Amino acid sequence: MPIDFNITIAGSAGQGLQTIATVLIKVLARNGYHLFTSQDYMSRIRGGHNFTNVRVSDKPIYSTRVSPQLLVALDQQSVDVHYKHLADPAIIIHDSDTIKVRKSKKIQDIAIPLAKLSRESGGSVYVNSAAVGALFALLRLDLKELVKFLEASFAKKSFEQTKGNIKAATAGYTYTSEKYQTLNIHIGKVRKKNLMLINGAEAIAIGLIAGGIRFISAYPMTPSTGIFTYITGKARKFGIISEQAEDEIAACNMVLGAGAAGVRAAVTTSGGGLSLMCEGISLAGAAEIPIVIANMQRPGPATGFPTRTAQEDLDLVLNIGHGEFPRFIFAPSTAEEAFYTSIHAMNLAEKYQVPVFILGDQHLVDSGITLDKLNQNKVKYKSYMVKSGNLKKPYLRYKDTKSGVSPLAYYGQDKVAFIVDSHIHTEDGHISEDMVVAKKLTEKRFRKINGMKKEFYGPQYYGLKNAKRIFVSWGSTYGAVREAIDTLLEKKNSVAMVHYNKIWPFPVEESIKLLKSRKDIRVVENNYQAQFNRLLKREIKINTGEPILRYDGRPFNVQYIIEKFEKRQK
Amino acid sequence: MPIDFNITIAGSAGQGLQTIATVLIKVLARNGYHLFTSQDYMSRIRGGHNFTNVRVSDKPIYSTRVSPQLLVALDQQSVDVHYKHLADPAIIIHDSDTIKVRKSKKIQDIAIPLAKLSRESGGSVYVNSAAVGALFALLRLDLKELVKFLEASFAKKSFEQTKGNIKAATAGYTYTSEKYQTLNIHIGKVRKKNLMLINGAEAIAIGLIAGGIRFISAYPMTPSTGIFTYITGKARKFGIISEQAEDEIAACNMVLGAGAAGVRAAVTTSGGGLSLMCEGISLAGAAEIPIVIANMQRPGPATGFPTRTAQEDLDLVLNIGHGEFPRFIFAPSTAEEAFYTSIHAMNLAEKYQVPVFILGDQHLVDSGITLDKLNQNKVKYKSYMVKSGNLKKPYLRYKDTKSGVSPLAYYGQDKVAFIVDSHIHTEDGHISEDMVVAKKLTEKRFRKINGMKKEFYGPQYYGLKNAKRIFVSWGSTYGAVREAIDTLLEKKNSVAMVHYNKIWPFPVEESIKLLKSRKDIRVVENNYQAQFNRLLKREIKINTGEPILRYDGRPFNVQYIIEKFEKRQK
Amino acid sequence: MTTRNYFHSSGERAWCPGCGDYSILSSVENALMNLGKKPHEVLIVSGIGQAAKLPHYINTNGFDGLHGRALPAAFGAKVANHKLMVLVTSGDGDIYGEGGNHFIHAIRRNLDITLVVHNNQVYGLTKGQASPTSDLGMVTKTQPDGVFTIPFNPLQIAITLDAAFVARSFSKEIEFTSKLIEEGVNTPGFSLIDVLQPCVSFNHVNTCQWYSDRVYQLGSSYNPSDKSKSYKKSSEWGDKIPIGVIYKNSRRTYLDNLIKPNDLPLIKRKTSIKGVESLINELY
Amino acid sequence: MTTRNYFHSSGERAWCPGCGDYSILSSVENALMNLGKKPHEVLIVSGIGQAAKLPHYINTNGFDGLHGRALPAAFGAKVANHKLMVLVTSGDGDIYGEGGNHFIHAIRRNLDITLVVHNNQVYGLTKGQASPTSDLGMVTKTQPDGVFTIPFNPLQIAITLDAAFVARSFSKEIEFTSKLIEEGVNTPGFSLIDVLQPCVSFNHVNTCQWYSDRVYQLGSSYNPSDKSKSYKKSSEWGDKIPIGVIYKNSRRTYLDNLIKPNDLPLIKRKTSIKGVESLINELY
Ligand SMILES: Cc1ncc(C[n+]2csc(CCOP(=O)(O)OP(=O)(O)O)c2C)c(N)n1
Ligand SMILES: Cc1ncc(C[n+]2csc(CCOP(=O)(O)OP(=O)(O)O)c2C)c(N)n1
Ligand code: SF4
Ligand code: SF4
Ligand SMILES: [Mg+2]
Ligand SMILES: [Mg+2]
Repeated sequence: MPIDFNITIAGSAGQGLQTIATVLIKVLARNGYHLFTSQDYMSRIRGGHNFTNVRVSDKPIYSTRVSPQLLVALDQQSVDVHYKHLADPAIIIHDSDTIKVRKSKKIQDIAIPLAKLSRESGGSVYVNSAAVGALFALLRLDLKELVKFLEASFAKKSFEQTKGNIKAATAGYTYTSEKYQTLNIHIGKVRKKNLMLINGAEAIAIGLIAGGIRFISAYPMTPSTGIFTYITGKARKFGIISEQAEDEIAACNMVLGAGAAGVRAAVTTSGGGLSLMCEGISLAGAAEIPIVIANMQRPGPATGFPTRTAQEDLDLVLNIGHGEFPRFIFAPSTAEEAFYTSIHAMNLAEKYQVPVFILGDQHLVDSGITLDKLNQNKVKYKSYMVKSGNLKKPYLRYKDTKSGVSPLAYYGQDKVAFIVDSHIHTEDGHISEDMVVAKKLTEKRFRKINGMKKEFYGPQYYGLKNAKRIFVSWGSTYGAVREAIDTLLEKKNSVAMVHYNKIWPFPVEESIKLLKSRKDIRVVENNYQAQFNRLLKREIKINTGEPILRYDGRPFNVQYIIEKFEKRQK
Repeated sequence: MPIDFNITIAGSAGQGLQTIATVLIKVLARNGYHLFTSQDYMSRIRGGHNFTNVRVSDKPIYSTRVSPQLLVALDQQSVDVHYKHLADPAIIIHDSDTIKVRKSKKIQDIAIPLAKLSRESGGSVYVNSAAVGALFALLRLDLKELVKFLEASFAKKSFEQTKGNIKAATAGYTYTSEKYQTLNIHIGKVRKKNLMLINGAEAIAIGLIAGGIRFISAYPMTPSTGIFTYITGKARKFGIISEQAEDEIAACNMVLGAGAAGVRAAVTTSGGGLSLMCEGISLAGAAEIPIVIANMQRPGPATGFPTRTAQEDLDLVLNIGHGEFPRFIFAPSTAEEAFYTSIHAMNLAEKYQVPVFILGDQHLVDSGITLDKLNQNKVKYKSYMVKSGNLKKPYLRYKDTKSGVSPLAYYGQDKVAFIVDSHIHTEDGHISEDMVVAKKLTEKRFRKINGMKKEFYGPQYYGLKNAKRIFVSWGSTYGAVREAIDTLLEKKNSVAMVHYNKIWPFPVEESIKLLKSRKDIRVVENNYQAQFNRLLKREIKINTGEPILRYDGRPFNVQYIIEKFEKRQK
Repeated sequence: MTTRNYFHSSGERAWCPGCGDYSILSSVENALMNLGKKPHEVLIVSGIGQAAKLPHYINTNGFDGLHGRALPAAFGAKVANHKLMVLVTSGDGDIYGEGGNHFIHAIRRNLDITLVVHNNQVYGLTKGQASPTSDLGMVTKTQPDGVFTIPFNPLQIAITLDAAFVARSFSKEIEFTSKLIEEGVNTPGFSLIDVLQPCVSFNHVNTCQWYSDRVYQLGSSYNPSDKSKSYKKSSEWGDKIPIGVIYKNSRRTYLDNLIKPNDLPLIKRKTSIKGVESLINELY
Repeated sequence: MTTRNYFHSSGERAWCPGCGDYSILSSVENALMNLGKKPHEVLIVSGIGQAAKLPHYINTNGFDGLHGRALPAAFGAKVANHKLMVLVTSGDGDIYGEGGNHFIHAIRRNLDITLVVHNNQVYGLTKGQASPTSDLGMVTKTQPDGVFTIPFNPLQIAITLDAAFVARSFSKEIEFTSKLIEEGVNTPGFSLIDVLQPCVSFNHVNTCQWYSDRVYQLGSSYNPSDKSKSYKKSSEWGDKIPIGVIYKNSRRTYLDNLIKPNDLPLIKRKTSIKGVESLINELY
């Protein structure tokens, strides 16, 4: 029987949910379980209600499910919020003294004196460790692995703390395995295999590093900060310089300065920060400076929902920056793809000397998937700068070439000096007021589009060949749509999906091939205005059905899509 | 015979071209001539090459022509640059000592010792006045009117200066009328009538004042500064406060603060400054604060061509601001319309509590037209705030109404306190993390679109009914396209134009009515990407022919359009 | 303290238990009561951050705008309705980092508003990155080698820019902070009150204890109107940190130049149709 | 002065005759010659404005970016290639107005770059609006009642923020300005040279004569390393305006914390595939 087990770990911020989730995830992945993990948290540091979802399977999975079979509830609120969503049957692990669970036939109530066990282990802060011990006992996971992990992850903390955590975990484990000896909720057996677990933030960060990033600047903004923090943590080791800027305008212009000087550089941000980079991105267009902008979307406008997910900035990245210039936009579907896309983005920014957007979102950034490996040979770092010693003189920074791309050198290369400029300029970068110069310059820049269009990347077809109904999706909705297709196919529906990772330049011909003749197309996206749907109609002039939208800050899931689909069937 | 006389006044910055043009224009308008004036200047304060064009007619005119019949050349460069464009026959007024004119059959060379006359009048700085004297003599205009004007306009300068200017003007007049007694280039007679001359900057500024502006903030940026300067100059008198901000972000947020507090307020800017307001505009969307953004376009990206014209920011204003929210976009065709649009913009921003864009450009701002009058009764100031004493309690700043529009009060009105907020919020403006609240809030905001669509404004049809060929245009290209239609109609072509002043919400039904059945549509616009063409295709799914584009920083003119048109005919 | 503070609003606060923000909120509430204001007469403007949530937790008018942009918004609102008492409450990252340019130029303008900065020397809401006021050496996830950019001294900058009123407080000293806010509000022109505020979740260097051990109140012998002494005093940091009014002056405020005391606020003014007609007539 | 200055570039300058910018350009050319630099070893970064056109009129590397954003761009370029000598030349509006936040934070970082501000106390290119340094009372089209916002004193702010080198000059004093630029370049860390510059077209208050009548060179008895004296000296404005090195210190520069003298510049560094492999392995 295929494994599909869904665990929710819930509590308030500051209760240590993250530790429980991390150890559970690590151990499961190391044992060969495929996982999909996702996060739901509030814009606060303590209190409120947060939860992590860990879905477990024996084959690769791509999305979250709404009904957990197991709930670890660290406070009463967690029981109250999730109770009605629980699967039948389901289990709740909770503190026996402080949390009450309403009796129900479908619920198996695992009440453990977590607080007591914590106190007995040296303090009140080990409740989460006691809970993870209980969880391991119930899932028949190895206590030794748990202890090993706790040892490693608390290595930098005091001995006291490490000891307390291990003691509480062991106590939770022992108590639970004794009391619930007979309860069998073994999640199923998989072939033992070491899988890696990666989330979108790590994937983009490692991808940017593999893509040769030398300088990064950012201003903290949820949900993009994780990418910046990751690279900063590795900066020394990789000879990267990372600078937290005073604001996003500085971050963007620092990166442009670095890019003009000849190194690969990127900024990370989210909506509001992206808005502040609008002028800087226009400068990248004018001065033809390579730059990668990793924009991780959250719902807007303005402050919106700081810790939630959305796909609302598509129209903005398509059009950001006053004036006209070409750009690339990629929207990775999964963490795996985000890794390759990020390397690709670094290469393309330099190859075409244009801004390249990596358009992710909170759902992508905070969701983890298990993988066998990441292959650096799939998308390789490649330099597109003039080789030292090869600079033709006089060097024209904005040489009007057939491809529209001018040879790219760094300041002082081969003893040559040149200027990078933001005006209408001549080929050597100096200000011009000439109308012919202006016309030619614009045409040169846009000639790059010919090459850019060929940097092929999707769209991807999945599902029944010649399916009657097509779902069109882009970016991080991939997983939910893909699994909805699987489910619908099982129910004998004639469906398939066309998924976009490369958004701009729009893959017109490929889209026409895949979509033009289709009668029943429904675009799925995380926004109100159906922005991609609108783009699709503009670019290939097709009729689409009522789009399937979600704009409440939450990611799609299979159930949501199928409900909307079935509603329309009637 | 209809009058159509075209004068170019050229020289370098700092030579006083503006004075010549202004007096000429004023006197002609006061005598009942219809004018169209336009400016071509460089991004520098002294030197370079600038010129003003004054086209004279006996009926309303809307655009400039490229071939002047009369050139006032204040330096050699002016002769060199304009020589090949001169009409046949044409006249050049210039200094006899310093400027050489190549002999030609078509050119009548009016060489006047301008510098000498200036020196004899008290100094070397009166050359421009000597030239305008010469010009008045040739055109058989009244010296008395010239003197009167000079007296008035130098009123604030020293007596010395005023005297010198008048003396030089008189000398130029006398010298020329004596020497060129027989030359008759009388421009034609019109019925004497006092016409006003207004340019786009004045029109928008006066419109905003008539629309009840109380606060304006801006950061200087060509070509928008004239609007800001105008209002600032009148601020005291009208009880307005005007503040030059430290940057555009501050300007925008100051206006939002003022808007939230209950006064009508606007910012003026151009491309780069608009980019910096991206986040602020998103805040206007989130917090539903009325704001008018007058963005005067110039070619980009980045610094681009600071003093030239373009229509490149359409895509940006359509999509500016992260997240999703409704907005209005108006692109006035002429200075006359700009006046009414600006009043309308002020009203609508308050009525719907959304950002309203007035999208002009350098061509609109710097071009003058003659009019009989401006009628304040045509678009009236109207308040949409809750009347004092009428506030229903509890007051909900974001009340979820049928129309999507919540009652608008000012802070403290009827002793009520409330909060204006940038997050997803409840009806009373407080932060929420609830998904249902988010969904409802977005839907409420977008419900406004229903009302907004009905605020009807164009498109406008001009030309042959049921014409075979349709030109589609928007904003300041109106004049050139309209006169191109006139010319083509004279040549018996079956043509008409559909012109857009209201861009967003897009007038879908009206457009379908006017355009859907047309086979031959060509969009005319001042950009490379044919942005409006793209929008049109997205909104009403029609096929359009190759657009007629110009992206060299210069405005369209009749000749340019007809050439492109005829090229395609073949 | 009065018995019932009608500025107090019920409801949850999304702050950590033990956060210094609670005390600052109390100080603001008290100050408003002591000033004899009514909720509708007061506007509190903020940016984004933990501190910036304050307007949601108090019963006054509020404007919770963009990160870093509280000061220009406050400017617009105050100018629109100068009868409002305008307070800005926001964080160190918000005001000195993202909003640094507005901080400078707002002081130069000297509009009559009062700025209360919750200075926890860290970016709280985004999880503990260094802020402009973080001490040298503080290690965070984005400053793994420790902060090596020299800390921003807001008091010294404000004094240099001739702010009308410059003070420092410590959140734990609720009454003292209230009094400073009252005095700031009562001083015409731009008032800055930088309040040291423990962030129990992310600032493990400048803890409540750390501040308590160091702060001392400026005595009555200290004269805040001598600019060069104030400048010197404001540089004290380390073993001893002065709190109290550090600098005071009485230069013309922004609106002194534009509005007479009895003038109608902008929100009550109307444009005359005749006036517009005169503008049109100038074009002939 | 050397006979042929190979930094000198021919071609038209879009500046008004008589503008102080010409002299500043000469000073920069001379300084670079005297420093023994080659054109390709130098990068000049600017924003937008009359002053900011300078990189187009000199034979070095250039980056002419956005209004107000020269400092962050210079930061990025210098960090990317610390072997470049990086100079920023821009206007008072650019650096202290639009770019004010970067000015503050760039000084705090103390990266080894030299900033030359063409301070004409006005927005030149946009036709004469007041800038942050305009004197009180100056009447312009956007300040018809005269400037009433207190002028920004860049020197005093830079001193307060502990800039490594703070100087003022007057454009007419070409040699003197050159020397200051040289000294600024030779001082490790962030150097500011604020150069008073007549704008003949728009600043009719602070004319060349006005400056000439007032500036005086600081004598050798003046000690620029006493911060409080420097602070006081920098406040002098009016009848007497000091020019010369006003303040100097020698704190650690930004890159001292990150790069050893013999380290490869970022532009020469490569990422190892093995290194990336190790990151991937951490995920198991
Ligand atoms: C333009 C923009 N950039 C970044 C953010 C993310 N952000 C929210 S709060 C914050 C820092 C807040 O720090 P501070 O002002 O010191 O407040 P605290 O949370 O410490 O009280 C940041 C960076 C944002 N909301 N908007
Ligand atoms: C974002 C942006 N805002 C405004 C402008 C318009 N602008 C160009 S130069 C300038 C002022 C320049 O003043 P300053 O820096 O003092 O230089 P100066 O011309 O006086 O040398 C302004 C406001 C711009 N180019 N970009
Ligand atoms: S993170 Fe720090 S500043 Fe924010 S609420 Fe918690 S303790 Fe207060
Ligand atoms: S306007 Fe002023 S600053 Fe600009 S070039 Fe002319 S004199 Fe120089
Ligand atoms: Mg803080
Ligand atoms: Mg200047």
